[in-house]
Amino acid sequence: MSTPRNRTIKVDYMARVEGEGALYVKMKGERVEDVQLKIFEPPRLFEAFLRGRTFSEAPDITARICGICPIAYQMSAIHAMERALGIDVHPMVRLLRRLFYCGEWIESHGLHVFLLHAPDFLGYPDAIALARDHKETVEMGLRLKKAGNQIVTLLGGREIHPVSAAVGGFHRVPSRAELEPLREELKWALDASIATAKLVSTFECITFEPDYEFVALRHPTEYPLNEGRIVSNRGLDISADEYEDHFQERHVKHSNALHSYHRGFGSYLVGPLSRFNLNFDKLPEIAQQVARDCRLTPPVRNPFRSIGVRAVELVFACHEALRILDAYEPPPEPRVKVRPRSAIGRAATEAPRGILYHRYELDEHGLIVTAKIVPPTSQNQPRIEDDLRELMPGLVAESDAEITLRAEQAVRNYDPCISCATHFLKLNLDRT
Amino acid sequence: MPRFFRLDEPALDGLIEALRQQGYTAVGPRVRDGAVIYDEISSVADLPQGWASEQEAGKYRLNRDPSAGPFDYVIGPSSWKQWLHPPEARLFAAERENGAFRILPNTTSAPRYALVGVRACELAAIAIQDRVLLGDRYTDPIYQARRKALFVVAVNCTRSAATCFCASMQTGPRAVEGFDLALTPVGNGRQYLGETGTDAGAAVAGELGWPEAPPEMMSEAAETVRAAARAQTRNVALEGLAEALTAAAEHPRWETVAKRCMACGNCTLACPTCFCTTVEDTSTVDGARAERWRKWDSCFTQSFSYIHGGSVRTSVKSRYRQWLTHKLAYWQQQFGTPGCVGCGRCITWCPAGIDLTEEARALRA
Amino acid sequence: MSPDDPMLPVAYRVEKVTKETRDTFTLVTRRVDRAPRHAFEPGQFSMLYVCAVGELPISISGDTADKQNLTYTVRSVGQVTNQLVSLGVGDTLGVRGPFGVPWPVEEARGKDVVVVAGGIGLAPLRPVLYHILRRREEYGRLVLLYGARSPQDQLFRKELTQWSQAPESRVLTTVDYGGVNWHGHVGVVTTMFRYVRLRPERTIAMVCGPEIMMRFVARELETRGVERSQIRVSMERNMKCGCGFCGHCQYGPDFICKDGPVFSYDRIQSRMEAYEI
Amino acid sequence: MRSKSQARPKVGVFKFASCDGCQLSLLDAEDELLAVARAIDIAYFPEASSIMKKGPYDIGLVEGSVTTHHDAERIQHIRRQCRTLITIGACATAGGIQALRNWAEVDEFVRAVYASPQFISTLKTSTSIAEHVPVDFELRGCPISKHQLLEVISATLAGRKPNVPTYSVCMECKRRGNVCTMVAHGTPCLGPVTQAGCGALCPAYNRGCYGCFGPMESPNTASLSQQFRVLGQSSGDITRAFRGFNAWAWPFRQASGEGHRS
Ligand SMILES: Cc1cc2nc3c(=O)[nH]c(=O)nc-3n(C[C@H](O)[C@H](O)[C@H](O)COP(=O)(O)OP(=O)(O)OC[C@H]3O[C@@H](n4cnc5c(N)ncnc54)[C@H](O)[C@@H]3O)c2cc1C
Ligand code: SF4
Ligand code: SF4
Ligand code: SF4
Repeated sequence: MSTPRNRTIKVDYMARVEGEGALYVKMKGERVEDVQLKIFEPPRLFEAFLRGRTFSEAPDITARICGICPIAYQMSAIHAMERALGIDVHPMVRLLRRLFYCGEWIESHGLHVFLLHAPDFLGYPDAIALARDHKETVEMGLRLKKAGNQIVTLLGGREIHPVSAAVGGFHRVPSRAELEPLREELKWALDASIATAKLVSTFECITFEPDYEFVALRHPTEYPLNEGRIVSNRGLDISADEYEDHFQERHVKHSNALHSYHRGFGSYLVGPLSRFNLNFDKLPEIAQQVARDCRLTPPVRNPFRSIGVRAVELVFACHEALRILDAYEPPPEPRVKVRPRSAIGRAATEAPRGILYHRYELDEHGLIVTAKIVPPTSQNQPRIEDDLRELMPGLVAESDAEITLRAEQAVRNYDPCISCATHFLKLNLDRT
Repeated sequence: MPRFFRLDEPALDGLIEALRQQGYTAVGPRVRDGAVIYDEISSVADLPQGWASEQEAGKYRLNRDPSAGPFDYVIGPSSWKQWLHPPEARLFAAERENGAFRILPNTTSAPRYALVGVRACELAAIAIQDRVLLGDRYTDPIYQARRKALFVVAVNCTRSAATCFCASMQTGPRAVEGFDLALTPVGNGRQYLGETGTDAGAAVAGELGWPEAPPEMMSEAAETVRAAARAQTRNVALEGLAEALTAAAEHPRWETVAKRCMACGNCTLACPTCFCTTVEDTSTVDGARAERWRKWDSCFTQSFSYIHGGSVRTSVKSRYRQWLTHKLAYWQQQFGTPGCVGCGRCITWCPAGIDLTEEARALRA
Repeated sequence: MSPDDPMLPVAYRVEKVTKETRDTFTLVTRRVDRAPRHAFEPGQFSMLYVCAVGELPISISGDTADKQNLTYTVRSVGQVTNQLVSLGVGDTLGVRGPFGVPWPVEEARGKDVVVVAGGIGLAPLRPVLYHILRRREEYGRLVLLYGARSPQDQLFRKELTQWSQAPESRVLTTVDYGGVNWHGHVGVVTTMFRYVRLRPERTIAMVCGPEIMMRFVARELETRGVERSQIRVSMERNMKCGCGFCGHCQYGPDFICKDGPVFSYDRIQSRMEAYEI
Repeated sequence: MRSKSQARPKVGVFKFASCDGCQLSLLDAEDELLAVARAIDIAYFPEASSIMKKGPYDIGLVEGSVTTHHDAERIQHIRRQCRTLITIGACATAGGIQALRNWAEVDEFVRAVYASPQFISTLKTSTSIAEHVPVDFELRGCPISKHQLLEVISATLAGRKPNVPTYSVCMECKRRGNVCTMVAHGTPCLGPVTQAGCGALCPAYNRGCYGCFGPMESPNTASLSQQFRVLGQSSGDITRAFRGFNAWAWPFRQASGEGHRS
């Protein structure tokens, strides 16, 4: 079935993504007529019911948007609230938050690289099948993922929806001695991340290099996690406060998630590739070296190589976590006192999947008047559709099964979290 | 015959050090999360010097008090039962072997604890648990092993909290038995009168070469402890109590208190004499190994009285009745003493602020 | 730890399984290590452990004269009993005990014995019947009143016939629902008393069944002139240890595991009349 | 314990409105995952595998709440496909945080979030699975505890009733040796009326429990609300406290209303 013709291919359920969605591609010969990343994950209406809740509840409530990256939500919510309430936290609290975030990155990237994405490259339906032939690889992945979870659990009590992060600091901060047991495992994890990068760099990738606008945070001295200006390779350089002046959400009929566009530019890309390309210089030497060894040098444009970039970020996160273990001293108080006031606060942080923006308007009692949340997957959604639009013509000679597989893989390159965007992915390939 | 010594703070440090040298894990009061709890200590510096607690029904606050010596805090939420009758203990493991299974008993030896700062009411509580767990017919090996390996440094109380009523229960504030050594803070809590209770205690005292106590120190100590007793505001009238409560099974007061009681179980778990446990069986996913765990339980839970067909005590009223009647009446028949030592923990640590002394009084009316 | 840890089960192997009714099975078990079986008296119970599933109090239903085996009759009502009755010959279970106060077979010597059982309650009483029938001349009259839900739910049917043929013995059975082929009595067990003439002053009664049935039987016995102290009942409560540590089986001032399960009615009469004790 | 060798139970994992956290708990059991996959046949688990075997299933694990017409139908179908249906997490067992819409005008909610509300089709309420079909076992929590999930799996395989107690968080809190935040700090805590299972996490981290395991077996919310008032909480505070991740669970729903009255 290699001759171009009008045909319809349907894949009802896309697996190994977080949430529920569908993909619809309509082709006429070589021409792609329509691509829709349909998100039919039922809407949960967080921004609506956040109204009337107190500022201090936002981190725990918004965490429930996503079980994969709850810390990202907690962090963005906390930073936005702290901006609104004019709070500065102790440098050690800041450090601890970075450590917390590193834990989530390690867990989330470990999950995606080994359990969700690698099976695509190696031709398995899942990591469990993969484990039958490559037991050590999967075991390494699980242990790496667990190392991230150990950080999160230690700081926050549990892997998912941890309970310690708070506006103003933490409910409870650990002593140095409590953190110490993490060290050995993180040392192992650092080595394992390097091995991971080398391993995934051997995966075969098709050649595909769209002309992306990369958007990520950039911080003067650090690889971005919690803070930074929002920059792009097309010259964007703004603070989080200006985010809504430059980015716009559109509501399209086929999706329960809002689509974001860069005003005047169109679709853009957030996430590991963007962070890596825009902040390569801020990676620790060891991560840069690993990247070079794996022939990953900025700009990396091939989204199928994002698996390698995630592995490099794993190296960074393990290295950063180890650095924090050395530098940490418990702050004098776990958190500073917070006084409510009427104000607006905005913040963006780097979730594993990219920029996560929150804005809150508070009344004088600290109750939320309006809330706005823009998760990374909403931002990437138009870009995913564009990727498919650009990828499909080159695949027209392939079988339906092959096209479907590639299309699915192209979506998985984004590690889309539909729970965030709202959730589940389904592919309907319609060629007429 | 008990012998009496004079100790200062360095001598106390020396005592803790000596016990550690002898291979004991020293456990004593220290401040954590806004309360004085019991945990491992390594020196006097770990003790809650400068802290005093304020306690009321459902309320505890640990406040700075520069005049407070290391033992002026009055008991907090944790009790020694945590160390002797642990909250969770594995009873045994079992391994599958071609269809059959093999029981693997615990092999680790019991920890050796030196408890520092045991109050008179708590000594009474330990003696009560001894009767339950080392009782006539059966002995609990987990408790027994820990109990045997124990060294007890009692400290007589020189302050009482508003929730204390040991005087009326005749269990304190002065420790009379069940300790190896007993200390009474004197001279504003910076000096101690030491008293030996056992040969082991006397041996340690001898080894450390403590000087004999002058007689005026002994009378000062006796007086401060008596003052602590006089300062107690709560009491339970023991006379005829067991009979009165047994007869009060249908008293309307149970309904009243059941409106406030949340059946959360805090009082029973905070209580130093409550001994009830449940067991849980666990197994690995592949079914190759199983374990049986024992955990603190409470007569306030629904499952506690479950038999096939449903729980016997479904109403909170009947559960509260079980607790209070067991403590103050049935216990007497079971073990020859009340099950309550007057430490006041169930009053302070009840999140609804229910006061057992008040309930007992109302039930007699 | 200690070799005489009362919480450690001893492995027994299932030697024989007999289906008594659709949900009740008798398991004959023997010590895996071939050491002598645990000694027991009629009315005592064991804690039976099914590996990885749980542990339960189950009365010993076998004969004290059987020096090799411990026999249990189990009605499947829930998770652990389900697993227990599905054990097959050769499977292992854990046994602790025996625990508890036995039936007063010594005290009953020379007296008339009235045994009243409801449902599975016959199992803990079977050792009493064995005991008496083996020493028939040492006891007075023997009456067994047995109530079951239906004819199919009657336990030990063959033995019921044997027992009824023993000298000076009467066995009366009744069911709640008879069905068309049933020609025996229908009704609660207390209605059977009108068919037996008691000599109350020389009678001792042993009663085991659902609590409500025991309450009515005890009252009935009392109205027929049997002294409270001569009425014994076997109580049931949740049990986790069998040796008075877990506290679950408390029944007023008594621990059913060590002060019972067999109680003299005069001791617990007021508690049996009260609610949620 | 499995005495006779039997086929591995076929398990399906299904998702409704939720954050994915509860099903992720299975993947977060890193040490046990491969053993679990050996012991059960993971036949349908889209988040983790492209293999999607058709039903019927021996066990269905359902995450998420019912919020759309389509989902209300889908759960009927899933129920028919699953011999044992186990719901996991606060969304599935109580409607989740998204059940806060149940107090509001949903159309207004949708308008607040979406520019083109006509594209959105949703029910007025977010409800638990048990409000739609019979459920065999509920595992509480927002998220569930992975230890409890593993216990449910191991217990089911062993033929044991899972050790999932229904008593209060306080039981675990005291066993863990936490200092009661309510008594010692005056911090309101839902622990006394919340079901155990998390290991008394929040009090261990110096904050009050926010009730993510839902109501315990006999929740006396009136008494707790009274205590909250003693601690200086306003009726709005009390309403918010009960209107969390298990807001629509009946005892909490009721208690959150009481907050208004006082
Ligand atoms: C002294 C004594 C002797 C008994 N003798 C027999 C006997 O010979 N034959 C027989 O079939 N049954 C007997 N029983 C009753 C038997 O123990 C219960 O039927 C059994 O515990 C039900 O457990 P399950 O797991 O099957 O039921 P579920 O209803 O599933 O019970 C769940 C759990 O609750 C606990 N539980 C439930 N009922 C009881 C109970 N009555 N006592 C203690 N714990 C309980 C157990 O831990 C049990 O595993 C006796 C009970 C007692 C107290
Ligand atoms: S009061 Fe309750 S928990 Fe305490 S010992 Fe008595 S029965 Fe057990
Ligand atoms: S902190 Fe909360 S959960 Fe813990 S004992 Fe107190 S009331 Fe209970
Ligand atoms: S303490 Fe309460 S809110 Fe916190 S994790 Fe446990 S159940 Fe959830």
